[in-house]
Amino acid sequence: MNQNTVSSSESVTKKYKKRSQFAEIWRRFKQNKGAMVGLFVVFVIIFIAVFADVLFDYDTQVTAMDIANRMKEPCMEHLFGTDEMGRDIFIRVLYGSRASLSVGAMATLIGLIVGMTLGCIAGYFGGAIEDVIMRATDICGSIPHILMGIAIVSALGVSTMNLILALGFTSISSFVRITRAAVLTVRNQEYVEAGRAIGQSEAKIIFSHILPNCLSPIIVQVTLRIASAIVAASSLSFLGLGVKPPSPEWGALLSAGRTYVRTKPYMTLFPGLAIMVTVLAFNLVGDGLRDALDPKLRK
Amino acid sequence: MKRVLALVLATIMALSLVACSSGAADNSAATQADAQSATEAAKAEAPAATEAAATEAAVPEVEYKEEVIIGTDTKVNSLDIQENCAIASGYIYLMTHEPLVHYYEGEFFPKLAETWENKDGLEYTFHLRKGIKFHDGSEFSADDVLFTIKRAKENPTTHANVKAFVDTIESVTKVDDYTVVFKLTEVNNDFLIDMSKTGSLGMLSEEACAAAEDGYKYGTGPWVNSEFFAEDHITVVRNDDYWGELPVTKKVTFRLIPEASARLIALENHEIDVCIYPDASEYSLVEENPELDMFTYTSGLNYIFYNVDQAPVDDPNFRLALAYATDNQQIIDGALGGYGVPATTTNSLTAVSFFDDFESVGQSKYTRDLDKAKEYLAKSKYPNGATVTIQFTTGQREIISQILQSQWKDIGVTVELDKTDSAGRAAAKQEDKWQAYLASVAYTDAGNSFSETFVTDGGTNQMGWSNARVDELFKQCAVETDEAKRYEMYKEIQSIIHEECPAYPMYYALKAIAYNKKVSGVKWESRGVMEFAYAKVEK
Amino acid sequence: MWRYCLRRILQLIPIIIGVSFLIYFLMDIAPGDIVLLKMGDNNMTAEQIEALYEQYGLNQPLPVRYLKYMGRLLQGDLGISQATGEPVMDMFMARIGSTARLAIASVLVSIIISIPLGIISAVHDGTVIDNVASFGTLLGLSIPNFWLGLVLIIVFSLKLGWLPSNGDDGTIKSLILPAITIGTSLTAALGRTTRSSMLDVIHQDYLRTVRAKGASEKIVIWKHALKNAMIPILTVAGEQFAGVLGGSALTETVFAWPGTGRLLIDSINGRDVTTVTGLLILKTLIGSVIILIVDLLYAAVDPRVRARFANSGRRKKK
Amino acid sequence: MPEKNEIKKVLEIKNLTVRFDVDGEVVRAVNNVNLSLNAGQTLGLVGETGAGKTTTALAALRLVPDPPGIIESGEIIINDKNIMDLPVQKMQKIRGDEISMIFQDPMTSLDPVQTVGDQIAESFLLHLDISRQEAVEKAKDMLETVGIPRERANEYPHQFSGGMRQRVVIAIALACNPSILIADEPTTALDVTIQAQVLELMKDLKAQYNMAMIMITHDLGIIAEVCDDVAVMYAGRIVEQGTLKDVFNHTRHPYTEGLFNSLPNINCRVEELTPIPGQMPDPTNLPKGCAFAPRCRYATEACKEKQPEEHWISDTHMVACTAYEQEGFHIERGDR
Repeated sequence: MNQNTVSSSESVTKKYKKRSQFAEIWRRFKQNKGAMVGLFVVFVIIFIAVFADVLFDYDTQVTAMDIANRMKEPCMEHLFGTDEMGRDIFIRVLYGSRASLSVGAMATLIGLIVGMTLGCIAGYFGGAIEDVIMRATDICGSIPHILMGIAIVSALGVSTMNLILALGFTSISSFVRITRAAVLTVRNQEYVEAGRAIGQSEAKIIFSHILPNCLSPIIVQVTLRIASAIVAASSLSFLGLGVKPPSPEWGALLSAGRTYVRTKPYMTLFPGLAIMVTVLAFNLVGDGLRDALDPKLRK
Repeated sequence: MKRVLALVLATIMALSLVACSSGAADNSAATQADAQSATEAAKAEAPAATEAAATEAAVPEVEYKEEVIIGTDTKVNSLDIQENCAIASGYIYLMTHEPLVHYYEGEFFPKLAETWENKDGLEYTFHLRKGIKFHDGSEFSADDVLFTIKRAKENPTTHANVKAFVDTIESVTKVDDYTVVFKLTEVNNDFLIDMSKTGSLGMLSEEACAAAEDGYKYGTGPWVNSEFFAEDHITVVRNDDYWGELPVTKKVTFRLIPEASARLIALENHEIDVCIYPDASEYSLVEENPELDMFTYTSGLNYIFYNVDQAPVDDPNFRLALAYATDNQQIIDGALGGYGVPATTTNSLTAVSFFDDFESVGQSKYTRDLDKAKEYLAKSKYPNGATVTIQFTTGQREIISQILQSQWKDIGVTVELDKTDSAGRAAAKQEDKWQAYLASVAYTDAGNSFSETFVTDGGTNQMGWSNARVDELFKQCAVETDEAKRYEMYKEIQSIIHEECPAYPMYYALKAIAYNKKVSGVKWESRGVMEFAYAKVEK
Repeated sequence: MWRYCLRRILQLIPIIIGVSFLIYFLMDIAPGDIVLLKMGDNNMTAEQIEALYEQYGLNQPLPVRYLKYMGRLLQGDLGISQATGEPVMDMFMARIGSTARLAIASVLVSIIISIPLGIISAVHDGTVIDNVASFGTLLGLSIPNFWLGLVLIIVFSLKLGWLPSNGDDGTIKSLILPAITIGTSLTAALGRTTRSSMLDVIHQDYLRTVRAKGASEKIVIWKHALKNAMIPILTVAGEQFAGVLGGSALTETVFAWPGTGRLLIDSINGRDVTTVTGLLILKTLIGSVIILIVDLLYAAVDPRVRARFANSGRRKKK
Repeated sequence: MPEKNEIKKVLEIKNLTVRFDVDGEVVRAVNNVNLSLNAGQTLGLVGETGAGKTTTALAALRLVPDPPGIIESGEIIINDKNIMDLPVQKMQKIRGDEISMIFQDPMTSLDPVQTVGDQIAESFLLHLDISRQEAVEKAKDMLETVGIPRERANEYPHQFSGGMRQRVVIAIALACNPSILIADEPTTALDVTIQAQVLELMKDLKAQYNMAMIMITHDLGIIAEVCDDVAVMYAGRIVEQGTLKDVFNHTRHPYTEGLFNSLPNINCRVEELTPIPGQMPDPTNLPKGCAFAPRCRYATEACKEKQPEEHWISDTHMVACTAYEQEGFHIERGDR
């Protein structure tokens, strides 16, 4: 980059120093149209997920069967058609956002909490603890995630909670690695040294100095992980290891409709699209965040 | 209900007739042959078949492909015929191994035994065919029969069904190299049917099994095991030294294609010639395709098994309440796309002992009747309803269990769904931690065959149910020779089971095998045990 | 360099011990076991069951079984499958060819799609073209694999009749659909890496030098920039290759592909502990060796890495 | 240097204005710059970091990164061709062949994954119709020319020291014997001893190849050593321009004066350094009047209101300062 612009953007940053860091990130994020579309979609999906039970009644509209109306093609009454038990696919897909999102989010949360804690400990304390943690991470990371998921769900039994546990467990290793790497880069910065110098406790240093400064790669990882957990959940559903019926989780809908993929393609099309749109949206947001949080990648 | 049943049966018959038209020559020839003149029949069989083929295709000579490819859905784990009773493995065993007696649609035909005699139902003498060689070159003789039964009795991996049967054989003795005598522990009217099961009692070579660990893969059949790759394919090649009629085809490959949709596509795409079990939702695609045909048959009986030791399903009144809250037709429509026959009693549709006219004995059939269901519920230990956990393994049963959940809710019974895999189920059963389980059982046509589910500690008695009267009646049936008297006893058995409802009969699934119209020579069988030994595909 | 390789291989030992123990443990807590499965829905007497447990060596406690297993493993023996009686190594060898071919083809598909898109994205950073190209690489990731597989089969096998719908007949033709199915799900990561790595490189001074020489943009990007951006791309591609080698069970199921992924799933369902553990150990080994090879490939791409290797056997830190 | 009016102009920049659109804001990097360069002439371009020197040079090669850079207006004429109108392919033919550039940091200007020989040879391959082998041979010759043994052609940049690398960069730039060489602070990143060697080399090669050269630097010493003419840039504008003598001995612009004042004077060490107060204005928000006015001790209200115009003191000496509209204005640093 040419030196003029470098110096000018330096002065730009100087000028906007009074703006908060968040506003600056938001400003950069806003410029990424794809990310904005993604964010909008994510908000819509979260909205639907949160208010799903206000919009629809679980017992009468989501899970109640109506054999007389089974396998209806999409029409005005049933926008996405009905499934083999005569349940409205449109309502099930909308309600399914709750199951799918919560599976994705909970799994990621588990990975985040465990992974971040271990990563922090490994990165901050180093030494033998780090070796142990990183070796364990290598072990878990070296088994392909989907296989690990299959093994865990098979071992613990099919249930939504176990699905979340399995997906959460498999995402731990990436959080450990990312957190550790980020902690390593900030560990020896002056402000951390300063904290140590004035005798702050280790916990205080980690929580008030180190973590806030390595959040950005973690935040990006969270959004991407939610997306991949949703896809992974659908994969496990395909193998019969997904959520318990009659929950309308998207992977379960997709998997249930797969025998009708030729005769009733709409049964897989809509849940498939729901997964696709959601995963795309989360990925777009993740990519946008990555760019916005890491200005050195941008001009 | 009856009309539907009749209709379905008619369809099956028609379909199987059409399907068998080309193979009919073999059948009729075989039917004509009686036990005494089996050798002649075998000789006569071949010219009859060629004759039929000649008249069929008088002008252009029909050429056949060297290989027939069959797409299957179930992985066959082992070629050990005593270890496996699944239909999918039966297809292969039927081609490579032969039993002493052959059973087809209600009749017996000689196979490795040319003739046999029965004395007082307890002693059977088989006169073995001479000059027959196993695939490894060893000669078939009485020693091999003795070895086969001994192995089944002693090998720990022998399938429980096989073991249960061989345990009814008290002893096998060799009279000479080609004569053996079986002594039974008790009279068994179904003995010959059991003996005909290739899966269990195809003859193994003592020499081969002693020489190699996988010696069990050598049989005497027209086909020799060639390639075994469980997740991909199992190939058998023609046994050119076969004692009977040689197949036209040189090689048969069973390709495992687990996804039903993909399997049917492979058939439509001419990648395979026969597609085992297309999904019911895609039967219409087969019907619409002018190149394809389908053989449909009713398969095993699908039950809700109740663990009678576990609350709340320990109470017969509670189970009856559930029975009268269930609508079988809805299950068939919802989970099977209508391709099934509602079950009314706990027996095979085609069994001689079938009985479902419960009104005649002062009972009523299970039909959805919420008032009656609530009556029974009120009589039960759980008048305010309860929670029942339904355990199941496969995809289709996932829908069934949801339908049951929906139906039973109407009488205040809550259903928890417990999806598991077969290992999980095995563990639950072992630890007795389950309440209701969805499964199917396939019975033979023999009158006693459903006993294995209902006698105390029977092979498929998952329920832990035990009824002294039923045990007694089954025992009597096995020895009773008067057909009418036997039927009366079967009636009583089914009526007792109906009253107690330890297992609720839901439906007989209508299964299908789709195939290219160029395929001929398959022996379609109404229980689903198809024989592909003489399958051939026109070029 | 040999010392470096040796060191990396030695580092695998604790990982393999860990992996095998984890799997042994998981399979142990899984409900049911091979004996109960063999019994199926039938009843057996306690003696029969006991005999079976003894036959499979399952009557011993977990630590004993595990130590015995490890003892055999030390002698290079992966054991014999409890489900089929075949040596695990033989079962693996019979299937790895198909899996490896599929993995190579999938990563190739991923590379063919994502590297050009990633480059276009980077070159047009921040523009609509960037958005569209990034979107393109994300698309494959968002479509559940098995669904895409089924749709591809319907379109290309059934409707168009161009390609076989299933199985591995050893031809390229039979590879295409499964490779696309897996490959498209890999494009997101590879495209993203290509883009950011190219962005790092694209504003470097040396590209300006090349432009000042009078080179066209094509030369600047494809000859100079891409080669410099290659290391992270190689890393991700290598990881993806190792990953697909390790597990593409879903696609293998849809396409009836006779690979190791399906064997592994079947073995998990069949509670075949020896096979599951053996397969995962082999996968871990192969995956690590591939990543090691990729590391060594850096040297081929970047003379600076080469110099570092030549200078010392010290551990390379990225 | 004596005036030679008839000498051919190899480069002429007229009314060049370049801006950068960064994050929705406009950075005015180069404003209305006029420059011309005769064959064989060396022009020094002086100014602080961020004054627009490099952008001007890049514009001459049409290498201003776009986006975000936009050449708003202006003509650039190289050897009688207006390159602003040329299609991209034609422009690529000119780069490296007629006009070359040496960049500031030799550590980053070479492709780390290609041998230096290949990088020089690439220049030949791009502009001459010769085989690869010939190009490699010529590249080795070129290495010798810049004082590097030819055997080292197969080595990679990381095996060279900074000074050596800059020699390689010079070899690349001079490979096709361009008529114009732009050297953007070629010695800033080097050790002082190496600086002298590299400068010496450049001077020699310039004579040998008879090129015109623009030497971009903020080091007035280098200007004095190698340049015939000098242009002083401030905030994207040329504020003073003339022969070396004009600018050094007859300084007119307050900014130029400031530059000289901030240099330590070895002859008069008692004199205190007088740095220019303040900082260069934000290029996204240039003042309405003279950009230097806020820091200029001579500034009047008029300076802040009005863009300065060019005042020609002689045929060669130009100053852009409003103050000279007043009769008798002069800055402190008088003629020397």
